[in-house]
Amino acid sequence: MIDTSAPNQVVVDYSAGERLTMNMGPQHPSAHGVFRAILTLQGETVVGVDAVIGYLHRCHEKLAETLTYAQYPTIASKTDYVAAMTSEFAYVLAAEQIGAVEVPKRAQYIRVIAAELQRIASHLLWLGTWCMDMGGALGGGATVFLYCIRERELILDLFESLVGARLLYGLYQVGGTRYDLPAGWAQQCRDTLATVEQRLVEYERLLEDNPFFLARAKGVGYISRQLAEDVGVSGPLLRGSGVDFDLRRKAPYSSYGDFTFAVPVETEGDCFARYRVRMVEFRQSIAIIRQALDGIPEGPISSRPALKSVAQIRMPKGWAYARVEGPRGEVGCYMIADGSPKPYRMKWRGASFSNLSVLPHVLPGHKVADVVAIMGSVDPVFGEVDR
Amino acid sequence: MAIKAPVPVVPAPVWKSFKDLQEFEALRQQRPEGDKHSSTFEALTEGIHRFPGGFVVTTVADGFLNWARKSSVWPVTFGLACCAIEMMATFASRFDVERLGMVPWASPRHSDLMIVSGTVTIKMAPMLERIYAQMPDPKWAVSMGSCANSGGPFRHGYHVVKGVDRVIPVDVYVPGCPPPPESLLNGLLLLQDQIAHFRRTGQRAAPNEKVD
Amino acid sequence: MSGYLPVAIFLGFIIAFAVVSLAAAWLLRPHRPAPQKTLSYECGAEPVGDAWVRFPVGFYLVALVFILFDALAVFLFPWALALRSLGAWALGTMMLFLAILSLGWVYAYREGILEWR
Amino acid sequence: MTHEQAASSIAERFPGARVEGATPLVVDVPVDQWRAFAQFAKDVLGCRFFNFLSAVDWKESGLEVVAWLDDLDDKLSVTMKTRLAPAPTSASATADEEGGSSAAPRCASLVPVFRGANWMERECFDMFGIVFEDHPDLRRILLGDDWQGHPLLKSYAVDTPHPPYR
Repeated sequence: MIDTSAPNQVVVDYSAGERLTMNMGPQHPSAHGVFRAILTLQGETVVGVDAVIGYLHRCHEKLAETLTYAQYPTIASKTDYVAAMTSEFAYVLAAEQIGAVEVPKRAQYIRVIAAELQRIASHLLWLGTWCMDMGGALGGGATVFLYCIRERELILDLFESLVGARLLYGLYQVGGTRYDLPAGWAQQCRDTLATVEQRLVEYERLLEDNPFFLARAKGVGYISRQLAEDVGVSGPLLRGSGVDFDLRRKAPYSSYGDFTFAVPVETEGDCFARYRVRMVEFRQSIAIIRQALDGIPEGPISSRPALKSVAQIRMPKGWAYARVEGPRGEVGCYMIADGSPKPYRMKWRGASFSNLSVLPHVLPGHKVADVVAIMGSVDPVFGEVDR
Repeated sequence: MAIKAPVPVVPAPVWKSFKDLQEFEALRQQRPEGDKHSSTFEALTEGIHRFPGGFVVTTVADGFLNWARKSSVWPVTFGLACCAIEMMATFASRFDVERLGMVPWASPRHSDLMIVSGTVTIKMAPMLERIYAQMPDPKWAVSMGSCANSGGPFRHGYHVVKGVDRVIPVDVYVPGCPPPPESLLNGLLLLQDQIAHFRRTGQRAAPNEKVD
Repeated sequence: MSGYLPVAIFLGFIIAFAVVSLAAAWLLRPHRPAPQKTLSYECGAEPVGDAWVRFPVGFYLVALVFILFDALAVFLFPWALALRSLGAWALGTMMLFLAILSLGWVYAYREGILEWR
Repeated sequence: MTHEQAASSIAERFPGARVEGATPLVVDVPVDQWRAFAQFAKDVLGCRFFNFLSAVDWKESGLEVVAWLDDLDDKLSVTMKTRLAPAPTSASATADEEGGSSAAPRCASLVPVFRGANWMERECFDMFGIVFEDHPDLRRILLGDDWQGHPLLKSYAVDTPHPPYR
């Protein structure tokens, strides 16, 4: 292999040229947001990666200490803005664990439906942007991107009729949900799920026997099981490397135990394995939503009175760590409350932060084109990375 | 095989060169006037305009040029945060911007418009300034989302710039958090009106005064 | 000589197209040079390191193989157009020419220039 | 390995550590045994999954470093906590920034045990000013390299101006 620790002076043998340092910078079509990787290239092969993040550091944890329990959930949805529901879920769950707030059954079912719909929408966006990264800009290989965004619009219509917003919602609040399912929403949801399920088969036929896609996905970006656990990678990346760990199964929260669903596990650990895991997760989420829609009980949607004042919710002294299985992995909210309407300290455990920290261990040795494919399969969202 | 990542040489921050905020504000207030035509073209139009009845020629020429510029404004894909996802939804097939002649382009070298979609942080501000500077000249900027307009929900954060107009001159502000694609399209149509109303010497149209 | 008139007209059009479009651009574009504008674009960041680097020799070899077969293609075009009038004899000579060049191809393949290290 | 076995093996191997709690096994580890306990948790207790590492500023009673380890196969998760010196008041913190002054709270780095701790510890240094000994390259990860002060300390105001963009 290339001896990379050697000092940078030119070794005059014509097989290896000098090293070129290149910025895969904050404004890059396939950087999935503001991520800067200073790549040291040996010809086409990546030799060294220095990831520079923090371009979207919006002081979430400091703002959490100045915003009350009623104000912060809408800001919380801006950490992982592609899966806004699961970010709010973690914050609200942590607050409820501290205050031992009981959440009515109907609210738990609505939360599960919203979180799983959000997982489908987030995976659709992942599939679209990943195939656009590998296929060329909007001029070239954007077919899968345009298909996926078309499906995603259907789901965003569902959210718009449920919550009124398309991307960032305020559905979750301490004690339950803020809105109830409108009339006819369940039927609209079932039709959308049927459409998405039928379209998924089209995507798989489109991609899985496409030699270019296979050449760029199979055997690229191998994450071993030890590296995955050592770095704290979670979600589809972990399940793609052969670890059967899904928080919805291992530590069921918000009545996930009532639903039967399979947890997909692949062992190859490369980009294609993660792709397979996410495609199976599509179908499992559809199954969960259907079971939730069938079994949703009647009843109140929140155990606390409607919000009248901002500082209405007070949490007793204590700490809690709530873990939610987001589309990208384990979204955790470690919260310490001190009896005032504002948390004393709130730490976001972003799934993308740990997933991204595996890149400097995985990228060296790959071609520059593979860096793009691996970034897409890791699917980072930079609101969560930089918090 | 442990690979040691190279320690990057960090360039000196650009903002050390300003004495204080007022000096920076003063610099930012100067709008680049007359940046829409070259001097030779203006000398030519001046000559034609002074001709009796020459104004017909110049206004028609201006109308034609503005029509051409207006109907092919290429935005550079500059997605920062949540608004970038809504911007991608606007670029996609349902709320297609390509009907307006806008091809989302990756590099600032070929684009005329920068849609700043997302929160501008202090670490990102010099990068944003450099990309805006690297765009060829008749260029416009749309500030999308309340984070870009004024810092938005993160206005009181220590690392957030209170609005992108502290970094680059902005033409159209699109409110919303995130603004739905319809309101971004409305903002882009407003921009096209602004481009269409350039007067003969290419001055930017006077911004409409605040009514509320 | 008359046979060359269309060629001359076509050449005129080519030059006219180039000159007119460049002149229009020069006339209409505003000229506002800025130091930052000429900075080399590296995704918004300050360019790190310099680009004048001795690239690995693989790039050069692939370029060489391309030129080899590009020259081959240049000879094929006129030959293909005039093949009917030249008859079987031209076919034989071109096959010989192709055989010699395919030796170059076999050498490049065996040397592994095409597998991208 | 169940909680009781884990608690007992911790108690006899680390007398100085105080153990409480059941679902997350909360262990208060003295500072000097920080890395040793992490190694012990990884090898003996089987907690190979490095969940996260963070810090809490308890004002006068010092900075507290929190690490959360998981055993993915069975439901054992360990929360390691240790208490460091309180953060230096902002006056002395800006005295010398890089490399960490003597006043800055120090803690052993977990990078030799868990590679995932690299970025998390850089973030703790960035936000709290905790210096992690023999960390491969301890520099700011989220803020610019020329940023003064450590934002998540309680002494740092939320909207501290940063000319000229503020």
